[in-house]
Amino acid sequence: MSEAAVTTTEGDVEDVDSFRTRLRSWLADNMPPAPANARIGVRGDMSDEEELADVAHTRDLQRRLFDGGFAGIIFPKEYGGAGLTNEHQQVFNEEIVGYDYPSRIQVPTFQPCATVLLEFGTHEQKLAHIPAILKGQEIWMQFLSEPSGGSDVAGAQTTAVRDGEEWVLNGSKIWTTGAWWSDWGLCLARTNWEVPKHRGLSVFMLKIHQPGIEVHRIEMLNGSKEFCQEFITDVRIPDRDRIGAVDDGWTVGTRWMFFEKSFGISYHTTRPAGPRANATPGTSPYLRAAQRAGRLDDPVTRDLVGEGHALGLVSAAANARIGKAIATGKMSSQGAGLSKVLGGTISLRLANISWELAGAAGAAWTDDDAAQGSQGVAFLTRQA
Amino acid sequence: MSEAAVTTTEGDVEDVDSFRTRLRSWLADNMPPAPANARIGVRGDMSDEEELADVAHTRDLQRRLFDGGFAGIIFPKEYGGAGLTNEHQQVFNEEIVGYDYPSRIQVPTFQPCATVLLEFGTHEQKLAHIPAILKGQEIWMQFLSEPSGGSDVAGAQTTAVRDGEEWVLNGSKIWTTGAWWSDWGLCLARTNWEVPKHRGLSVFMLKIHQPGIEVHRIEMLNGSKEFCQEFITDVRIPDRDRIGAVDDGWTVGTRWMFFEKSFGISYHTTRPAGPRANATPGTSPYLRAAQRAGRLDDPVTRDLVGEGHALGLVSAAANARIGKAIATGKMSSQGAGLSKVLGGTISLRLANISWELAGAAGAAWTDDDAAQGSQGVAFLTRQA
Amino acid sequence: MELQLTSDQEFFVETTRKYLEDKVPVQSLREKRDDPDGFDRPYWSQGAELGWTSLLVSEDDGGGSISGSGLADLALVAFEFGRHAAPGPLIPTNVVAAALSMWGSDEQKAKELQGILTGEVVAAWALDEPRPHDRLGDVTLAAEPTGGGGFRLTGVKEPVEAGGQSDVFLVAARTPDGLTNFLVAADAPGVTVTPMHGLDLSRRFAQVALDGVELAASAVVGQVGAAEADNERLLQLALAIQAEEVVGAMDRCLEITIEWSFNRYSFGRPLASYQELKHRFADMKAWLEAGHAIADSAVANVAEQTPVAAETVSAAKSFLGVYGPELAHDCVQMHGGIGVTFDHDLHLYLRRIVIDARLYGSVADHRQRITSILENRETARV
Amino acid sequence: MELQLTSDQEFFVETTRKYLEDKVPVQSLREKRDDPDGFDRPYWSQGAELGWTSLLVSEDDGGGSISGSGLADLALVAFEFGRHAAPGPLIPTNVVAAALSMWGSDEQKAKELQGILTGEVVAAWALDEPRPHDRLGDVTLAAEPTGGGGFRLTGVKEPVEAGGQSDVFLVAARTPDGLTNFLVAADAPGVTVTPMHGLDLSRRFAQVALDGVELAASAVVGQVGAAEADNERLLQLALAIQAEEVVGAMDRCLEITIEWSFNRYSFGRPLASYQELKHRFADMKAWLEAGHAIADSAVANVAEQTPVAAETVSAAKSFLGVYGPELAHDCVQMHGGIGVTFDHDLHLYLRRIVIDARLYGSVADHRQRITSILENRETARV
Repeated sequence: MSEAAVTTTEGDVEDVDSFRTRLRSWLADNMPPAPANARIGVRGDMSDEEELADVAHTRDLQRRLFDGGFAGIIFPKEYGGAGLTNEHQQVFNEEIVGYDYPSRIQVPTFQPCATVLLEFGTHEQKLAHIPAILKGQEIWMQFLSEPSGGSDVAGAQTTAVRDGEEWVLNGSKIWTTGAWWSDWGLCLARTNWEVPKHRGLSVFMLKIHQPGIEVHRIEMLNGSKEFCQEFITDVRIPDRDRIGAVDDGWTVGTRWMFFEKSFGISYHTTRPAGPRANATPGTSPYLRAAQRAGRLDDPVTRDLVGEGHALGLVSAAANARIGKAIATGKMSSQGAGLSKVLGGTISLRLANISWELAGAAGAAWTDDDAAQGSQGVAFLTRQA
Repeated sequence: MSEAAVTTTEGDVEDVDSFRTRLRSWLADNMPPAPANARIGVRGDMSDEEELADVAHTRDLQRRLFDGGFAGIIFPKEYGGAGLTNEHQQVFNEEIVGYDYPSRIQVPTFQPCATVLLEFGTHEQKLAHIPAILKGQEIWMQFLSEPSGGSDVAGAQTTAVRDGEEWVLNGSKIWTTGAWWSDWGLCLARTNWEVPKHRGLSVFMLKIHQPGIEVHRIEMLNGSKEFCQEFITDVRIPDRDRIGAVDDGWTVGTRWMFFEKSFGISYHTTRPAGPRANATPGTSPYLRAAQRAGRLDDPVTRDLVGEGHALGLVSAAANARIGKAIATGKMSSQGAGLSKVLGGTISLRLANISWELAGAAGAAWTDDDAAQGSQGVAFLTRQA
Repeated sequence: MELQLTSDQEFFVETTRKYLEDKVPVQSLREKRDDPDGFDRPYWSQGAELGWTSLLVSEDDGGGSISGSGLADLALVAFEFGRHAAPGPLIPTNVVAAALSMWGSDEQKAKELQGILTGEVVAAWALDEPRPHDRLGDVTLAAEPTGGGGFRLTGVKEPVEAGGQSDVFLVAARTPDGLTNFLVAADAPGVTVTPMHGLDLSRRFAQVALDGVELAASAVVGQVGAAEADNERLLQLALAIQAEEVVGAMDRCLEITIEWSFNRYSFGRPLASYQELKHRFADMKAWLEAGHAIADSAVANVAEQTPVAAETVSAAKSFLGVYGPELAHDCVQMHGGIGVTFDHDLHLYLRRIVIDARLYGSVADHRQRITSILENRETARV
Repeated sequence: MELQLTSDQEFFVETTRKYLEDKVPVQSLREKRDDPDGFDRPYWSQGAELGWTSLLVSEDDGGGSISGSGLADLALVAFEFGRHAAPGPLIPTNVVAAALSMWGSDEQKAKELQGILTGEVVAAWALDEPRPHDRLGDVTLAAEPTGGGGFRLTGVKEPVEAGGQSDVFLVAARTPDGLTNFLVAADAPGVTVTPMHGLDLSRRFAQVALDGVELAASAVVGQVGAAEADNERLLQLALAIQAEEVVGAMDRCLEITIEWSFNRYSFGRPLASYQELKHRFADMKAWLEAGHAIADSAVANVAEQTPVAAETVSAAKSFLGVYGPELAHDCVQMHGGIGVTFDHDLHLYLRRIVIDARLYGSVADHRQRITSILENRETARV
């Protein structure tokens, strides 16, 4: 047994090496290769039909993993997971490189929604939802931000009023990505106005498509309509769909937001492993951008290409390190915040670099220069 | 009369055009040309003997201006000034370009010390010191910061205890530039411990070289010993050397610190006017640095040279604009803070550019590369 | 904030401001997103009546200034254009007007220039070319002599602002005798105008392709071979106007954001602590004032044609190309999610600032240009 | 913070740490500012006994690792060197040791390498040259064949770390058959060593001038003409070790500053609000962790000679070359005036970080090197 396995839980856990062998052969037989031009973060370019087809494809990929026994590597077996360790998920992350995988279901369905459910849900709640999530049947969203709230989620004004064994919800949530094609929402609501704001909140599970919930798609400045606002009017849900104690929603919320920050280092999600483990190094989008702009002969451009590639390597290495430090207890869970701070700094710089590399065609472009144009549009939403 | 003169005080003020003519001819006859390699901000490189000679030279230049009637352009005539307007000082700033001038006496002697004296001093106090300052006989320093204080000057712990018509001072001040070659200090001291800290301060004028004041020169990491710390032990000064009311030092201090921030836009000081007014544009230190490093063929280097020069132009234009906006009442006196914020951002970037341009010789250098080496040393004190 | 306007200038600015608020309120810009032109002709010709196109034209040619410096007056219009993210070919039409007034033939002045002054003619400046010739000042479009002083032009210009809305183009081309400017009618045989995509909601860009366009000698603007120096002058004018427009847009961005942030703060829903707000706004105000200062300095130096005009416009361009987008992005970011929605006003200014950062050379182009200017000066001294 | 050390490694690091604290406490560094050597030989040979010079040497040659990866072990020493701003030629001597172990002749191994292992011999790597040949990898020093396999070397190397304190140099030179490495004794006729000025208080640099230095064939290290590839390997080793040293210095800077700031805060004399402190420290911690991550990644990739080793060391170099000085400067700035006094410790780390940012290529050199690596890879694929 390798040294790494020493830190796993006791019991008859499959050896990571044999897991790798089994997984490698299963992937080769069952999973399609990664699409040639993976659309990364530009879902706004899809038509609604393409988007819905992609969601269906995601569900299908997740179902394949489930049927192969590879969905939810570290989720408990009793809820449909594989019941394995972080090390196994790491192996999965390494082996999935080059294959298609259900990327859009990782966040926020697995992290933070399913993780919140695992930590705070009752046995019945977990049985009702975790297997469905792992089968790709339920895609979850966060009903967290509110129009008036800014970053102060504890100031939630969406109310849940008790009526016997039911709760009646009213209010509005905003910035839910893709609520229009999702199934369930994790919803933070105010259940008590008489106490300080952090002490009057509760968390509920909410079916998105039901009478009383109107989903409005917000148009972003880049034309994307991915984000939604929901108007919730007299929606009644059973008390069994409450997560955690009444008025104790902030306890759940604190962990929820921690999980949200941790997506880059979580083992509850699948992230194809970075360049280190990637035996054949990939090409660089910055190099391609410089080639498209015909500027590879310009040292200033070459400087930017190198900086972009370096920051990508730094980012991958940092997330791996911070993840490992938290997993091994060398760093407190606050370390997740560092990952976010760094990610913010780096992604900002990378957005600037991409825009620089796009040249004048990043401002006005012909059909031939659509790639540069999309960098210009992306730059407009740098902060988003 | 030009439109600008409309805003001057009434009375028989000399027309700015005739002032310019008179000044131009006087300067040609009386002032030496600007030294070829003006030492800007690298006084740490001088030996003590050179430094003292330079101080004497400064006093001499100031005396020449006084004798010619051009010292303290906007200072009242009754205290030895020329009694003219901001417009006249602006003309002076434009005409002095190309001549040597007493640069080191401008800050902090004129601004903030003399300005504080003008605003808060009694007639007798002004008579005693302003003419001496304008003649180059008194060089003033700020006794403001304390070793324990950080940026919280209101927390001053240097005490002044009343004893009849005298005050007894004890404590320590720090970061006074060149106290070892200066004459007087403007000193903030605590006169009351029974009240909130801002309400127990008073301001005094303090002769630096006297028994009971020990001036210690602090060695900075770049080897400079320009900054001093003073240890004040049982120093007795007469009550007539108090500025402002007892315990009302914060009123004085607030303006004092405002004046300190305003040095870049003040008309109480002389600042040779920027590139706009400068008919023959100067060469760029960044270009010279790139030439020295043999890197003018490198576009990355050319980018840095251009950035450095541009920031210099921006900085000069911004200070001129902010100064004018405050002078004409378009901007509140808070605008001086903007000048400081901008100066901080720009000087930081310029320090980085200089260091970049120095290349490897900015880290280790031969005698031939001393200029690059000094850029390396300067970079170490970037924040100072 | 404008310093020291004369009362005539105050009146002039106020008229333009009211006109823009009335004719092109921000909501109308969103509605015109898919409009192929972005503005309509009556809007432009009424603007011309207000003086938008006459300020760089000499009095003899029917133009004139408000204050004595037409460029300073135009700078005030440009600032308001920025503050309103206003549509209309302000820069290209004024550049062409200036060129015709300075170097145009009597015929060109009588026809095209008069049309520009009344607003009946919209003119575009076709200087830039597509990659790999998209570096500042890189012109390859060929002008082949056809005898009798005529030329045949072949090549592509892009991006041309208002290229699809213009009646006439000022085209820079290479003749055997050097760079030369030509006036080319949009409907001349061999001219193909293709709309481009762009970031701005209200401004349009086009590719203008010239395929053996036959021109008479009368189409030449200025001297054959003189356009290198002429275009430097035009570039300086364009950059000075553009700098003021960017500063106007920055000014409005910051105004919106300060108002919004302190409102949220007073209603107890702050996105940031008061201290943090204060710090960030101090930074942004400093960038804005510095930007306004260098833009005004560019205007003054270009107007007076001082020896530092060239480096000052490039300093403005390179400073605003960095701090303009930074300020606008910071404003968006301080708004939280609402700032990136299409229905919000902020992105109209962000778009204007970002696109301006890319027209007439990049930040890097202008920094390197400054270095060349310094180098040439040094060489000239030796 | 080090992740996942074996207990042998823990012990090894702890020994080095105690030794450094004992022999070269920070006060001693200030005292040695004018010492021509910066360190003394007993200090170094005792360090060699602790294993400082044997980790990149194979077991057959008398070296060996603690954990199986000698470079990973050396990385731990380098980190401690950074945390203590420790003197001593850690990088150059280890680079020469690695070269001799990998490619040295039996004679070179028996003599110079054994001396390095015991600490009796100090070796320097003479790779870089003065401007205009100060670009990464630009070597012009000439090696002219003299018959019988011998060479005559003429040229200048600078900066050479520990050049004035070394017994032997590994010199890269151009022969007619390509780049070749030579071992040159410091006291060989024709060698002139001139001390340079430098930012570091405890490390010394020199110019090494070779004026017709006659070498026998036995002075060649590795194959004639093979040094292009060999030096790429050595450069990667040097950069990996250097990255860890920089991270160690950053770690100590931040530690000092956090302690100091919160002390001041609790004593009611803060230089910044609690909120501001928290934000700034979060940024700095993020840079530090990212720096440590990419440094460790560089070490791992270089140790395993993976296909991404070259770009990973350059990524580390270019990241740390920016964020190292930024972090150190921020730490100084948070201290207020006291941070820039000579008596404070902070500048010892600042110096180390700043000087390391300039050795073995600049940030720009390494960014452009990455681009070349990407480009070559792309070409190789086509």
